[in-house]
Amino acid sequence: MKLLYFAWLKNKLGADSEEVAPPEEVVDVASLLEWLHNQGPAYAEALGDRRRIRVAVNQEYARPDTPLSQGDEVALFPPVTGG
Amino acid sequence: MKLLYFAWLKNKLGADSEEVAPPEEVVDVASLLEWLHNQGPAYAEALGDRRRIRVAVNQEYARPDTPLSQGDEVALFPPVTGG
Amino acid sequence: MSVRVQEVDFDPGRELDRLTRENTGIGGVTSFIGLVRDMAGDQPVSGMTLEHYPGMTEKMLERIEAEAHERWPLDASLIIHRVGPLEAGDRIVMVATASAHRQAAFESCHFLIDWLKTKAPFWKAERTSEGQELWVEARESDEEASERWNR
Amino acid sequence: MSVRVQEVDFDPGRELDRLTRENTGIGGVTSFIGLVRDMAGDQPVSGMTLEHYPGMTEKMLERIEAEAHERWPLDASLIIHRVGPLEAGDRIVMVATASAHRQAAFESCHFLIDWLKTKAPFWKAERTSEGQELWVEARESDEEASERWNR
Repeated sequence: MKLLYFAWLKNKLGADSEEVAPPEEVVDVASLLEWLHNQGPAYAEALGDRRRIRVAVNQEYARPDTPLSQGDEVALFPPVTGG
Repeated sequence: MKLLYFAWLKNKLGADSEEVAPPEEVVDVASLLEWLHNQGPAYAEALGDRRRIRVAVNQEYARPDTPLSQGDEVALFPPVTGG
Repeated sequence: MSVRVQEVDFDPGRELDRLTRENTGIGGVTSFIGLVRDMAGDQPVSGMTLEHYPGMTEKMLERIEAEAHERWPLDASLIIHRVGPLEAGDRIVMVATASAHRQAAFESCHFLIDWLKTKAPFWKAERTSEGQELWVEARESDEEASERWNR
Repeated sequence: MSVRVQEVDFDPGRELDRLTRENTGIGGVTSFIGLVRDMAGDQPVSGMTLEHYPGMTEKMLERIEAEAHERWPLDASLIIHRVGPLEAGDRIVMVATASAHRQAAFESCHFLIDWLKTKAPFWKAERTSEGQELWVEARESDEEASERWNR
């Protein structure tokens, strides 16, 4: 599974993307964030406030119950501020 | 008193302006239109439907009771259609 | 603030540049450009002639522009209206407003063109394909669009 | 319909010309141009960097544009959004819509920028006068402006 990070999530996690292989219990967006949150202090801090995080799966906005597959591209980012 | 005509009023009256010297009873816009209406068939036709006429006195929109003086510039025109 | 009534065409890009130049407090510019359509209802139109009331036109446009500045926090604004003979596709009018805030820019620009259409003394005569010139009748929808800004 | 995401600047006059060229059925064009302001709240800002999500950005912009064409009778539309480093006063974004009717042009243009601001994956980092880059927080007023089009 490919993870992409944007804006301050990228800064806090020190990377703009990474390949991860989450365990079987990661079946949707909520469980992915839960698992990621436990991958170290940087993740714990960056993902501490779930309300500040938006998620897109395969370039579509996703909800906590959006299901995930191994080949998915999952992007984590703060609320957008373009325009 | 100087009268100005615009758009189809100008066409129907065959002039874009004229100098007139209305009688004493012409004291406001309503009485001017009443008097003009009786100045011949072209006036009668052009001014027949008062709802189609707008009036400006000295370049300000006027109402039927707007008072008139001899030196005024009075413009008669249909509702505007710019933009 | 700037109001112009002219026979010649104008350059929208240049006007937009001039409006915002040297003011980096401006966050957004909304503009509207009106063009001569080739149809009036279901009748083909080859062009039109725009008549106006010199003197009163400028006065009314300046007043409408001043009203927009009273109602919204604007950094700059512009009204250009052409007069004389125009062809289908030609620019007739441009209004633009610049503000720190986009909502103010949108509303004030919309206000300018709505009020201009019912208050500025311009009259359009459309040319039919046979070369006849017909004076355009004012539309009630324009009056309604203008009225809503009085609320 | 046209969507572009680019680092280089654009020419608003040229874009407006291209939007309406060879379509004399268009009666009006509304456009909005967003500029980099020199202040963020009460803090001076020297410029900003715009990050985006390549691929998803274009997809979302195209969807927003298609939605505008569903809702209003539009003849043409345009969304250009810049990315990368920008200075105060620089153009960030341009949206424009052309229609036979001005009300449709105004509403759809306003809709485009409101939805873009809350749905298209762009992020601004403002540069302070000391050269520090700070990520801009999303504003609730933008969310509200976007929500009203859901009514």
